[in-house]
Amino acid sequence: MTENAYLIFLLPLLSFMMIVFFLRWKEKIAAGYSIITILISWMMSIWVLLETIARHGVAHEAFYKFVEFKSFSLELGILVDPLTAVMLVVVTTVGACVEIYSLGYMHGDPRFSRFYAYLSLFLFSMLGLVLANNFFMIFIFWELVGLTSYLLIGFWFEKKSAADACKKAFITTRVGDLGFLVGLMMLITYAGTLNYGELFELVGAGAIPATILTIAAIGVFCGAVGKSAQFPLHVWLPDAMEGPTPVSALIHAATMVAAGVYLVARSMTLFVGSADASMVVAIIGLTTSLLAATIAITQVDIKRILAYSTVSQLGYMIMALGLYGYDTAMGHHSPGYYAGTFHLMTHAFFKALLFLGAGSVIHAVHTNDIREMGGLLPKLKITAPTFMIASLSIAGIFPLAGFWSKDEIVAATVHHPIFYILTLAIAFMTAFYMWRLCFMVFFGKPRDQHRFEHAHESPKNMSYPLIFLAFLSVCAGWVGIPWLSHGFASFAYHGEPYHPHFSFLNAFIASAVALSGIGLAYLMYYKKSISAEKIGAMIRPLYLGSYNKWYFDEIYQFIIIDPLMSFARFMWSFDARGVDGVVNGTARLTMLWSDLKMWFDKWIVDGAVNGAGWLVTQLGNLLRLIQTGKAQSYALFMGAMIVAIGFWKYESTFVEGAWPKMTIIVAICAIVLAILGRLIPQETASPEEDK
Amino acid sequence: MDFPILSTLVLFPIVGMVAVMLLPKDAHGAIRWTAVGFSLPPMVLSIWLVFDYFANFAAAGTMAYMEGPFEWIPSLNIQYLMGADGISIPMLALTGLLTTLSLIASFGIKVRVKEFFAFFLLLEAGMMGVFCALDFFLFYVFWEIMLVPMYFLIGIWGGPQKEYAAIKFFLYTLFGSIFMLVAILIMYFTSEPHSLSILTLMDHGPTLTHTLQLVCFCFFFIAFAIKVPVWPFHTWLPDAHVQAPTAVSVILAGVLLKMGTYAMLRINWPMFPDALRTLGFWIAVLGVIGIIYGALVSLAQKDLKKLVAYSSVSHMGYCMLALGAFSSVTAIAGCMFQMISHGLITSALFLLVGVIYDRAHTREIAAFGGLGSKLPIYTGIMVFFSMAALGLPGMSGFVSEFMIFVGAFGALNKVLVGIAVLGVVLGAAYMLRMVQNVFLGEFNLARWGDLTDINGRELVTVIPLIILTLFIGIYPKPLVILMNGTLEHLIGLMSR
Amino acid sequence: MMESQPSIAFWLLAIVILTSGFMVVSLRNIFHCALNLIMCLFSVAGIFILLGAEFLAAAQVLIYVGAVAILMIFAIMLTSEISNRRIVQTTENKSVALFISVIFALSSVFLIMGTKIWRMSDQALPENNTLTIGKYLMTEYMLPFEVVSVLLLAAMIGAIVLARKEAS
Amino acid sequence: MFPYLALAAILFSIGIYGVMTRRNVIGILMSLELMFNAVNINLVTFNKFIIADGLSGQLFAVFVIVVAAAEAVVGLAIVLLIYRNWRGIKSDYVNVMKW
Repeated sequence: MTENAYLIFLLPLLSFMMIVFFLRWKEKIAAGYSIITILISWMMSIWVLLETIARHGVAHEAFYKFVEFKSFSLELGILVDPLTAVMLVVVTTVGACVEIYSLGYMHGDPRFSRFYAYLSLFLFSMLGLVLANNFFMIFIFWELVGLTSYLLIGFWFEKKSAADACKKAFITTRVGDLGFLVGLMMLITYAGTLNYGELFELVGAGAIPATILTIAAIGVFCGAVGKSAQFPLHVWLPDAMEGPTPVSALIHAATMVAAGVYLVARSMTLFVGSADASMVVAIIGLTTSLLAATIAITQVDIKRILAYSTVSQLGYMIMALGLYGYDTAMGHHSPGYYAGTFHLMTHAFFKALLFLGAGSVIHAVHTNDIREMGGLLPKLKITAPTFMIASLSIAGIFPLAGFWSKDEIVAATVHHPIFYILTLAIAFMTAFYMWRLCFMVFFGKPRDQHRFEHAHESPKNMSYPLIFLAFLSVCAGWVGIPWLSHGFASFAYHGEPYHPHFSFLNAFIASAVALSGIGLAYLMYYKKSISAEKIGAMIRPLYLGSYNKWYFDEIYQFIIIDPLMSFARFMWSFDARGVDGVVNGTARLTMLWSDLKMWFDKWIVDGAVNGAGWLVTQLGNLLRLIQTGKAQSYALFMGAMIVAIGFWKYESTFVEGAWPKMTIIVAICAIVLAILGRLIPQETASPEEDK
Repeated sequence: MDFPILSTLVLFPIVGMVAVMLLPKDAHGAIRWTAVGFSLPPMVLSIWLVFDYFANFAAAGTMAYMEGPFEWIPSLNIQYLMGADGISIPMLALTGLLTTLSLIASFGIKVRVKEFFAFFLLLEAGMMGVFCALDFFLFYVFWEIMLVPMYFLIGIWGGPQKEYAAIKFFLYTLFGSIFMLVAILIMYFTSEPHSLSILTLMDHGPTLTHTLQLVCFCFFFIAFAIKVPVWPFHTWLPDAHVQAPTAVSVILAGVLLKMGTYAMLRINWPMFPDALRTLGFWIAVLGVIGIIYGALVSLAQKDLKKLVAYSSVSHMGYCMLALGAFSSVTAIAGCMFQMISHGLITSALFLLVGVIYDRAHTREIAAFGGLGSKLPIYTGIMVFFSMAALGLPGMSGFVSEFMIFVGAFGALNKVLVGIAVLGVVLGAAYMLRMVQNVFLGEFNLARWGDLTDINGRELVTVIPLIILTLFIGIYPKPLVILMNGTLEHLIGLMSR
Repeated sequence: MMESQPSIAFWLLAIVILTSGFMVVSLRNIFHCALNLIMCLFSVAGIFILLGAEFLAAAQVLIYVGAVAILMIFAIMLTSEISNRRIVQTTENKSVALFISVIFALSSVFLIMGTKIWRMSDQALPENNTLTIGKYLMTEYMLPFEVVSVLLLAAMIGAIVLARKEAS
Repeated sequence: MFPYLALAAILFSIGIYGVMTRRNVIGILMSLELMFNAVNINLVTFNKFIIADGLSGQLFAVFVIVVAAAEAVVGLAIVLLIYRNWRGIKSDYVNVMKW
């Protein structure tokens, strides 16, 4: 079966294509088809898991060349090792549960079959991500799960909040992918391959310089930060709750957000090679976990509480993995890797259960606000117990699944006091906010009578998955019981198998912390012997900060998005005025220059020609003044000329050797006077004169 | 003598143009189908060329289907010389395909139908010629021939500011062409005997002095960079794209921009390796500026078509980044991939913007909202291409971007490429912002209640692009094999 | 040599002629001009008498004063608005015309004054002026006389033709 | 003799002035009459003082008077014609020689 493991992720793709091309209008068939394919995948996954257990972690790889050059090639391939096998089972299990659950939850939605298409596409991408045998392939599916997450968050895209949330989710995770991409480029440039096996071999042999490795590892971790909603890119996950609740359960609780953890676990060799990078990972994980836990305490939206809880738990896992990398790099043994992956598995089950339960509650009361719920226990006979089982599990109560995995995480931090204390604090907060939720939703008096009365248990196809997941929430942890010789620890490991030593002290402290958290919640929200309002008022700034999610959205809006948009607008205007201005300015200058030349041509060159004509015209105009066309004028000149001739005759006869001055004077005087006479204004003519 | 395939590619559209011109003016149906009919054989032939080259020549990457050299103007040693190799064959196929699709997409043209289709076929001839010509004179002639129909196509059938856009496009490109002409003349007069054959001059280029190489390189580069368009020569592009009719935008984005990068790869880069080594880094810098700048400006756009136009600037920036990393086969192959995938994706986006513009008569992003519930198929296709444009795996854009980044990262300054990667996020930002504002959110029933979904004819124009985008995204290997030999050869020339 | 100095009568007549002549060319009212013209022509007739040309003086009075001047007055009556004081009666040539005519007059007078070569006749005019003229007209000046009569006829016909209103 | 000639000269000048300046066509005709008279005065004067043995001067004067009469007749007819055509008899109207 392992040889044909690619079928596991191709089956959902087949389902997606069938629904898109053939089953769009046949909702029932589409959903059924989709569920059948995922069930087949589930069974195959279990088979693969069993085979892997039988072979004790022997990997199988298969290749398909994607792009091939002389120097390097990109390929797709399947790698099945214990980690993959576990993840396959987790993903297909939760996927199958969610698909069955959605039959009831999405009933009557106008885009019912499309929902199943998207779910199938997601499962295809997620399984491909898990099965990938190299970083290139994981990156491809990494992006594809981002796409399906985008599509599913925005499934009810008519809601503006959903439309905003899906964009935010995609872009925020893409910021992380940026680092991932840079890390991949570093690896491919310095190692020449992206194949896990070859790459880890090179890293193990020390073929890659430490600095490069650190940068590459942090780059890869950036991808995980984006996908797993770690600080500082955690802001998208709570908003992603705008999607349908089954989607939140599948993608944003159990599988896709865990992909970041999976990626860190998968590339653990890189982190082991670089202690600095591991420390960064651990610190980021811890910060995230703490932040999210403090926020979750004060939230009132049931899904958001769960979302922050998810972020917090993911931070837990990341922290454990980071500490493992650090300790191993320092030469110590650490249960971190085992703890992280183990918690990844158990968390997937109980968090999916919590979300599905929350979905069931929402389905019943049609609100997300826990302040409007209350006393629902008798109404929701299946949902409430399963939900509380999951809450106990996440709080880490013996002997539920969460107890075993959380215990290992606490154990991983033992050698780092700060981490240890804060981890316990987070465990306390986790127990507190989960049971705050439970007490407010299921116990006490109904706060909204109207909603209470209309509440009803969900249909069977919604409650069966709950029961099944509740079973897993209880039992899944038992595979990791430390006394088991072939348990989880000796199955999924990095480097050499880790054999946990059960520490009763640790277990006791962790359990005590969890129980005290539950107890505090009991006192505050069930007994009401401690007033939550009073405490809130006492630490009002902290309360407000927590309630407003430490203002991350506002800060990002203020620091990044607004400046970016203003910068973009500035660039646009720069483009229109600056760059284009230069182009247009050049054109305008050219036009100006040609205008100048045209002016020159018109007034200087042509002006000389026209000027000659103008001179003649003006002379003519001058002469025109005496050329009136009137007999009298002509008579005048006849007279003038007669006089002049007379003078000329006289002068030429009697004044010898001199110019005929008088003639000229008379002639000129006559002409000048004639012209002047025309120019001097005459007596005004009466109006009636010129009738 | 073999059948002159390349000449047929060039001449057939011209025959088609004459045929269209001979039809009566009002027979719109006949004109349309004649034009489409005459564009089909070149398309089929060019696609057949892909398979033929793949089967027979790809391994060696040689110049194939040579025609000539025939003496054309013997006194100047101008020859008729055509040929195609691994980088021109995909471009020819792209040209053939996009021309046919654009012709089908422009059935909505109502005014001066005959002239439109005639000009379009002339345009196709010019484009085909540019990708085939191996003689500088011939190349220059085809390069300029295209301007004429383009000018009229924008200037007559364009939007409100069509004259401005058309003149800007025309003058800007012509401005660049003058530099190219000077460079060609320099090459011509320094070679002995005087020659205009690109293949001959390929050996002559490196023998020039360094300064002269730089001059020629820069002159050619300016001419091609305007066409690409490389930042800061890009400002004609938004105007031309926005004002041009849909089909012309498609050709402009799909083929014309590629001519710049193609010409750089064909002429500029291998002919002046010394200058390339000097300037390669700065070209990559221009490319990175283009990526970030184009993405940022797209982010601020209010007009759907302008957004796509500026995204072209960003996407062609990837090509320039890859061309700056000339020593890496991966990067250059990525550049070719990016040319093809941008040709497919942006053309499709322009087609789709045209579809919505035909119905709504506005392209303002803010005017829409929630179209997803009214036009499900259109929305699906548009989201598909938006995802392709932002480089989602499984589609061609991802392959090209990844190859470019990987190649450039190995060959260039790491920080520079690191900055370029930012373009991926910005690309997602502007594309998703557009998708959100247009397709998601509440639907304005009162205003867009009678919008209809994409129709059959429009689907016909888009579906081939979907198939090719997916095919290249999922199985890029054949395309790599098709180009690899040629690229190795070119890179050998570049690293002389 | 006859009497070299003219009589008082001549001076009186000369003053009247020049004054009225000047009035003719300068007055605004064309009717007054015509009256002054009559005055002037009368005075010229007086000059003729002083110069011993009685027949001519009679003809002057009869033809000029009796016919031409009256004709003029008729024409004025027919055409002009005689009483309108605002009518401009002079052309723009006034200054130059003044200049020329003054020069003409002065130069003529100086020329006359400076000319010393007159061959003065010491004979007297024939006694019977009218008779002699009549003889001459019928004998020596027969042909001009007839021509002039034809001229008059032509002028009369011409005037009729010119002044007649168009038939339509 | 001299005063007679001077008188005629001045009268002639006045006539010239009138001809040149009068705007009224009838005024021009009157000025012409003045000039004729000046000429007549000259003729008669010369007849008396220089060729006193005949009457040729006076006869000339007679002819001048006759021609002047004819001229006046035709002239006035023309005046009427002008008046009819231009609704006025200003000499300004009659500038058709310009073209």
